[in-house]
Amino acid sequence: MSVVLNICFGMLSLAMLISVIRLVRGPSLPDRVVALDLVGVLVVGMIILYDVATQLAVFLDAAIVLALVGFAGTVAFAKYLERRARPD
Amino acid sequence: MRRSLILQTAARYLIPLLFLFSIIVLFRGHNLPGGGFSGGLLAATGFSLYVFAFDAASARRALGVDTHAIMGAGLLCALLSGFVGLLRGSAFLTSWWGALGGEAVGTPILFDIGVYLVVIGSTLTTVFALAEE
Amino acid sequence: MNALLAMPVIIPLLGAALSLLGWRSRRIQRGLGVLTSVTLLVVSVLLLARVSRDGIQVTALGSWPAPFGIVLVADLFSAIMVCVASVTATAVVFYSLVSIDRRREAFGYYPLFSLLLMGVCGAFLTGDIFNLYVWFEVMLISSFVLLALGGEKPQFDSAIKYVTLNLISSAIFLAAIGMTYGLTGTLNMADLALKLPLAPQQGTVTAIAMLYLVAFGIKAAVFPLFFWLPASYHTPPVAVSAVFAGLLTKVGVYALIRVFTLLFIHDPAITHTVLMWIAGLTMLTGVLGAVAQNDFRRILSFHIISQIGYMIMGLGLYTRAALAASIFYIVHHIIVKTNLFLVSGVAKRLTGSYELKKMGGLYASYPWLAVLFMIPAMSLAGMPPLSGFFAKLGIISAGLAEEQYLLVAAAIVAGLLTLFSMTKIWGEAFWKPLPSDVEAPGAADLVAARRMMWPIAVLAAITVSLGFGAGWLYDLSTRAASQLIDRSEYIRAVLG
Amino acid sequence: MLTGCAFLLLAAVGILRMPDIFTRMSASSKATTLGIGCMLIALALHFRDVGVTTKVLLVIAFFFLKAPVAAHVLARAAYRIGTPLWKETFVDELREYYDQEEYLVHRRGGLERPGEASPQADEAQDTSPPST
Amino acid sequence: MAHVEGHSGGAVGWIGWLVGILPLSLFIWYITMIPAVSEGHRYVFSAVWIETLAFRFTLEIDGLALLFLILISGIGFLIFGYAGHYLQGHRHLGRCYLYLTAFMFSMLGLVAAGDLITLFIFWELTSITSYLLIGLDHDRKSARDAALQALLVTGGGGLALLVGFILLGQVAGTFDLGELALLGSEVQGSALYVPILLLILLGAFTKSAQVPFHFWLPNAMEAPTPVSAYLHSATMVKAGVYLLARLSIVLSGRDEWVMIVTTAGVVTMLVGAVMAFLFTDLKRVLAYSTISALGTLVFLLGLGTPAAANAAIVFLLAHALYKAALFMIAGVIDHQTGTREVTQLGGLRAAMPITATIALVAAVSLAGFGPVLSFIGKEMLLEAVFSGGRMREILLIAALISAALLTAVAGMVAIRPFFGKRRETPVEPHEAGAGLLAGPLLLAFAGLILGLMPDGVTRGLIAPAAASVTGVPEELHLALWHGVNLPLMMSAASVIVGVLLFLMWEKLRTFTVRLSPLKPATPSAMYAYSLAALNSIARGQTRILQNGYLRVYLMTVFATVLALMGLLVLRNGMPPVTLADWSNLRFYEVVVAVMILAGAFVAVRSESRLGAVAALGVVGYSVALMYIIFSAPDLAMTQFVIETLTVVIFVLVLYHLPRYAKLSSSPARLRDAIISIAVGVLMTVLVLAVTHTDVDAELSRFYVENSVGGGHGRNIVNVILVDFRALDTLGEITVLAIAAIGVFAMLKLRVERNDT
Amino acid sequence: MLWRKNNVRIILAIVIGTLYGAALYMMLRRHIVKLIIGLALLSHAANLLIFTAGALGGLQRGRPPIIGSDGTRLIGAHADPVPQALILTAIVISFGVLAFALVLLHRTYESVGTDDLDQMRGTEE
Amino acid sequence: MNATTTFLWNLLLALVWALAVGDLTVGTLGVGFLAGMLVFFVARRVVGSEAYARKIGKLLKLIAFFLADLIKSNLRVAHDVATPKFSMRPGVLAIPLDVESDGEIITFANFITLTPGTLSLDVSADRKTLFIHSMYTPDAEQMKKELKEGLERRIIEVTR
Ligand code: NA
Ligand code: NA
Repeated sequence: MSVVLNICFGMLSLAMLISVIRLVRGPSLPDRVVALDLVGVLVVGMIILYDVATQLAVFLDAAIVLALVGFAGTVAFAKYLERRARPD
Repeated sequence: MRRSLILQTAARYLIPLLFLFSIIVLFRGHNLPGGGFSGGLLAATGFSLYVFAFDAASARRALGVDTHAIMGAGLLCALLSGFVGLLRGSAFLTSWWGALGGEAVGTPILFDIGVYLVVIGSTLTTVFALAEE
Repeated sequence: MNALLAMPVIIPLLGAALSLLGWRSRRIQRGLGVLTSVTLLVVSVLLLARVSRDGIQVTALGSWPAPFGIVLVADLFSAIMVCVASVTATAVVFYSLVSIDRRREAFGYYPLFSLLLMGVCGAFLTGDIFNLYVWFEVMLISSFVLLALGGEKPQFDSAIKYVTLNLISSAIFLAAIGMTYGLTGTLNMADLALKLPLAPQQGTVTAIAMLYLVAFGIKAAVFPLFFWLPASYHTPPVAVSAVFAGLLTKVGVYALIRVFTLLFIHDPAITHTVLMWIAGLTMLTGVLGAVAQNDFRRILSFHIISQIGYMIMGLGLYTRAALAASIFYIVHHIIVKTNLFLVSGVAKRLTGSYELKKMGGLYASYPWLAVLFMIPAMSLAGMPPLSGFFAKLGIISAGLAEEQYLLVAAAIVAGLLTLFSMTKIWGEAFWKPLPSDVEAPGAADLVAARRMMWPIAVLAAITVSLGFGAGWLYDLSTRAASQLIDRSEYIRAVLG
Repeated sequence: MLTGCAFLLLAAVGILRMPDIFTRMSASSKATTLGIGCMLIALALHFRDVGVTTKVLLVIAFFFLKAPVAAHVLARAAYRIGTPLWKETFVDELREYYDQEEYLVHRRGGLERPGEASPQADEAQDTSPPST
Repeated sequence: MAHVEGHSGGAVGWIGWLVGILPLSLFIWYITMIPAVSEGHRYVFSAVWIETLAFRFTLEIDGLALLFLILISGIGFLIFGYAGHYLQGHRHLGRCYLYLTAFMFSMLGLVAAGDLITLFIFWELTSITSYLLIGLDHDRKSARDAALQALLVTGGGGLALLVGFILLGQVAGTFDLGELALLGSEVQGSALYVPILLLILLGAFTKSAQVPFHFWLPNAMEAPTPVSAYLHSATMVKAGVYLLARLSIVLSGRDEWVMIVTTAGVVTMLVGAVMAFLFTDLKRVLAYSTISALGTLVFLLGLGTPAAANAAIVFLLAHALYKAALFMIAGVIDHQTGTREVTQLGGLRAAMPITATIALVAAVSLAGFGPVLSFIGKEMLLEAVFSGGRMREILLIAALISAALLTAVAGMVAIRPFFGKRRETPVEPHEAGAGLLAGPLLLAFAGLILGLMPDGVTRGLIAPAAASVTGVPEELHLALWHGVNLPLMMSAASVIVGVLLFLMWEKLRTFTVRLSPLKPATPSAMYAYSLAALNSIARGQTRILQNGYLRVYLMTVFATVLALMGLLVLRNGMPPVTLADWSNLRFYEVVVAVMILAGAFVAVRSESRLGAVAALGVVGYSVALMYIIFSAPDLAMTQFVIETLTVVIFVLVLYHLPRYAKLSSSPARLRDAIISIAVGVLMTVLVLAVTHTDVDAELSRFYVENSVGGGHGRNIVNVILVDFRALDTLGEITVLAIAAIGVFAMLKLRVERNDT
Repeated sequence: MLWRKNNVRIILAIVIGTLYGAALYMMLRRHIVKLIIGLALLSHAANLLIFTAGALGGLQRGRPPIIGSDGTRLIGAHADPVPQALILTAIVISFGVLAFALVLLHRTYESVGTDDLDQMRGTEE
Repeated sequence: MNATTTFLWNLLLALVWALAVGDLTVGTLGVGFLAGMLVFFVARRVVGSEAYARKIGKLLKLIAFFLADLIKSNLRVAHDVATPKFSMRPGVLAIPLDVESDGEIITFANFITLTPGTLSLDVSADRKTLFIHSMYTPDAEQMKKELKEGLERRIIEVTR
């Protein structure tokens, strides 16, 4: 079990680092936002893994909250971009 | 500018869900992770979504109550929960617990509701005002 | 249980909460603003009487005993501070009724004012170090808002500095709290007093003490951390300046005194020596700053700093007499400094400016205003028999008794320069004829100015009576200082 | 669980490797949904608890609702501000619509306004506010 | 020139005499005290003012005090009456009386004080009231400047005096003058004697215009003449002399006293006399002659012998009488002719015969040669010097020179304007009314009468006063005629020289012109320099400290932190920091840490603001993940939402803000980086130091135990928030509410205004 | 056992130090937006500091301070709830303050018309 | 939304509540019901009138179809991401819409987005056209047809 978990942790960690690369690289803002969004999801994944690793379900709630709200950040960014696009 | 129909429609479903969850988080907070803060923030996030999907004016309409009043009510709730202790002859904020339908109900819950309301009120005041810029 | 003790926190919050519910009515806001501060005044006087009569008062909120719950503690020092705060606040509220414009009133001036008071009173009363942080934040954020409220360029400009530096202060404070808890496992100040000496590394304790020193030093506006104050205090409406000038920095001073009498007295050779150096430099740099200014309120702002030096001097000396003098000084200063700012507001009404160059003629045309300026100004300059004289007398006596001649010399020089800059204002704004290009005030301004002078008169009367009644206040301050020096009474009252 | 993680990793690699924002989003939005979905189901199976299962179902439902919406909103915005499509994109039917129906100012191709940097740089998306 | 719009003799002018009832009554009251006081009785009033500072407000009337009280109230009465006529029609006449009254009471209090602090209080009050009086014609800049100068000089001295008093009180253990009088040897034996002496002398010398602090007094002639007559000749300037007289019993005796006080007095006496001789403005001339007289008094007190003390008292009384008279005469001349320039005056005798007579009598007193009290004073002075030990030749010569010069001055003041050729004056002169002349008349003739019949006043006032100074009651006999003796001959010689000088005056005066290159070295110029220097230092300091650069402020704050910590490290050494093994670390924890760091790195380095915000989001999410890993689900949950909302608000705001521009130079970046790294290292070390040892988690245990039972909740963090530490939470939601009000107000208040 | 010594406190201490440094560096820049990003980083740093320094028994993995639903006491090592409560308060406070500061910056930029903090010296000249 | 639907929704919410809270008692259900009512009270302006959750069978079929599609296309992307060369042929397409209601449109659009390779970009103002971005578009018209006849048809079956 712990081997499986460790592999999972490993994969998610790798995914996180990759996302950070995208965050660093950009080039455009939407790229960074996608990276942020993905980090949020990966964090949810991490928490789920951690739940299993610790045999505690209490952390799940935090993951749910993140899942629920993480979306708002992305939408906010999108709105920002659209306001910029407004013909002026 | 034309707003996204897809987002608007999704918001209609998502917001009640967020709101429901916020209340869950609020009331469960005493025993499990959560509480007035996270609950209030969740609810506020929900309404912020509404602002993005539609606009601040319709979000205000949808809320129906002045955000300042929500804050005021929240502060009053928190204060009231404190007064209960005073009125019962103990120190300010001394808790008092009773039972209601098998559930333990006490002034700290009222306090938490106060927190919840203030958080919603203040966050929304901020977000609405900013969105109206 | 001691309900009275929580009232200085509850009353302003209640007032503000009700104001929020009545957000749209200006009349409700004004009424609640006045009601709040007047009630607070009554409560704080009762509290002071109670503490004076029955000794240190403690209430454990939520009935959770210290050190587990938060306690509010009123020793004489705290009670005095709350009392003075509410006196000035009441004066300023009445002044605000006339001087604050409708727009600001409509956007929450009064509830913000009440909440500022709440933060100030909470900071004075709390017996818990983290709770102190919370009250600091309440006070700060309301001051941020009051500072920026309805402002234009200069106000925002200065608010940035004010906000940033104060947030830095809060961040340092917060870090210090985290470390304090990490080192002792407690947050209750009385408990900390017992546990800090037990911490295995006293060197680290001193390092944390220094963090507190810097954090509170910023709030108290001591050298070399005072920048935010002269950058900002002259920009908001004068009622706001006045209450800032009177109260805010003094909360920092209060915190310094509290922390360096109750918690960090393990190595005074370094902590209190540093405090003395700071005190001397603060006095001098502050007053020199004032000398360089040509604006009514800027002069006053720099004087705040200089005067803070005197208060810190008492703390640095760390004797009963010195602390008593510090407390006396604080009380005197709060009243006087607030009042001077209020006077500047009237002067502005009548001449249309705060710039000394553009002012004049007040002495010839408004003798009562001249009197009302002279009293606090001369008191600030330490002229007998006003309160400032006895404040200076006490602090200098204490300094001489401790043979800190350099510090006394600094105090003397600062005193003379204070006199110099007060007379500068007098000479320019009052004696000098009104420049010919300045218009005479309109009828509405005259009426407003007359009404604004009432609270000023009350504060001036207090200044005079604090001079003639200096014995009474010194008595009280000395008892308060005794409680600070002999910590056992405080600790016993809190921990039982 | 492993599958879920694999999908998530896939999403990450996707956003790293894909050539333009739209393809990146395509890659990430569904992989994440699927990945989290798998993980959540694994979690529910692991705990076998009513509460946890309910929550899991709730979150899955929510994810299926929000993930595509988020992707859509961002893609729409990205498109509207003129984020460049991959050079091999062969057809763009939306552009014609925008040009005709919504008079949206396009900044794609040679239509940049003076003073604005090339769309390759971040600046095309992150410009100063219009000076009004 | 003051006012001049009024006419003397009008009905309103008499109001002054009405107000004068107050000083007159006091005068009479004090007169009634003479018998008892001369018998050695003391009138004492004492009340506790500040218990804890051992400060009692004490008034004590002995011989010395009574002499001054009588002078102050008596001359006060005459001045009050005179001022009513002189300042008739002045717009601030009411205020003038108010200040004069206030001044009089301060002065009365000063001399009646029986305690150092009480004395100091009144001392400072005389400075303030004098400030207001000098600035009575405040529309003139010169008047304002003169008032300020007087205040600063005397106020600065006053502060030194305060320190001296406090030290004296601490050395002696009492502030009470009566008790102090008995503690002279203790005080003089103290290591602090010299500082005490210097500080007190600084106070006394500034107040009594001793060189080099004398310059304020001539400038103070900006004040209306009644004020000058009262404050700057008869009373206030005598306060320093009074103080020396009062404290000589405590302080005199040691060489330092004799050296310093005598020297200062002699120099002042000479400088005053020379300057009086060289000036042409009547008031200035009188002012310098006053300085000279004050020097004389100081030098007598410096001698410290009983004979000198006696001489001082007599001289003091005499001087007060004739100098006030002369000032008032100068005022009358000014008032009636429109000028006080000696060179413009002449032959007024015909138009103003009474004035001329009075002036002549007063001038005789000034010259100190004739049947006047000042003659007796001068004789006693020469006696005292003669019988004194050290330096007596020098002192004698100095005294004679100044006497000669003052004789010449007397001629200038009283002879020149009234005799000789009639000169044109701005106003056609005619005799002044009784209201203006009553005062000088009484004073001038008082000097004459007392000179002729000195016994009463000697017994009643002079002897008791001298006894207060020396501490020993002594029989004292004053007489005009002691026979032809050495002092008399010297006196006569000085008068002859004086007459010669008076005759050569015009020629000698050109000497002044030649002195003008020395002007920058005068104390007055020094005052101006130091004021200018002060201003430029102040401005320079403020420019450096309050430079307006926020980042400099921030840097200073952190530099202060680092400096304080460096101080500690120097003193206490490094805190114990063990870099223990890393074995317990999980790799994903490192990854999360790296995520935080990477996020922070991107946030710092990002060229795009929103990129930085996104990076901030990554930091926030990763921190929350850290919270999860280390068992803080509540924190993580809140952090997630907060982070999201922060991003939302950032995005909403950033829309309105400009994008990054490179503003800092590379050296600035490097410097900032160094400070930042230093602070980072400091925080790391502190965290490691704090976590070096385990600490008993008493609080945590209590919360765990009472959470369910007392708090009815299983989530301990939440129970802490809403119950154990609910007050924190109450404050916290208040913060939120305030912030929201603030945001709302900042955004809406402007919008509204733009609309209207 | 000295839990705190052989724990992750070191890596967290480094993270904290870096965050403080990064925050300060940002605040020392001249651009107003960097200032606020610095403030945000500062708040993270302070929170993590309390979290690390305040964990009296050392940082605990998988031991949240929540009592099981059966009401049994929390036995054995568990995370210290006190710093958590403190941070929770601090987080929310800094959120409010940050929101305010952001809007303040916005309004300042609008009325002063520059993004360069060095240009904002009007009140001190 | 009519009263019955509201009531059913409310009951569902109460159930969710009780489950989420963690124990199923009359008490929690009651509180949950109240909470649900509160939600509806607050959200009534938000939700608007819609019809929900009928034709469960059709729904399940739709889900099955969708899941299959989801996995299938995910694998395809995975292959593309994991291998060095891209086999993509992206394009932005306009799809005429038959679905009408908000619910239908969003379901369709979301399903399209969730299917790898495609991404909904926008709906035209007249709600007649959906614009999508497609990564694998060998033939644009073929693609449009597949989507309309696969997904859209099934959605309409469920909703009408
Ligand atoms: Na402050
Ligand atoms: Na202040």
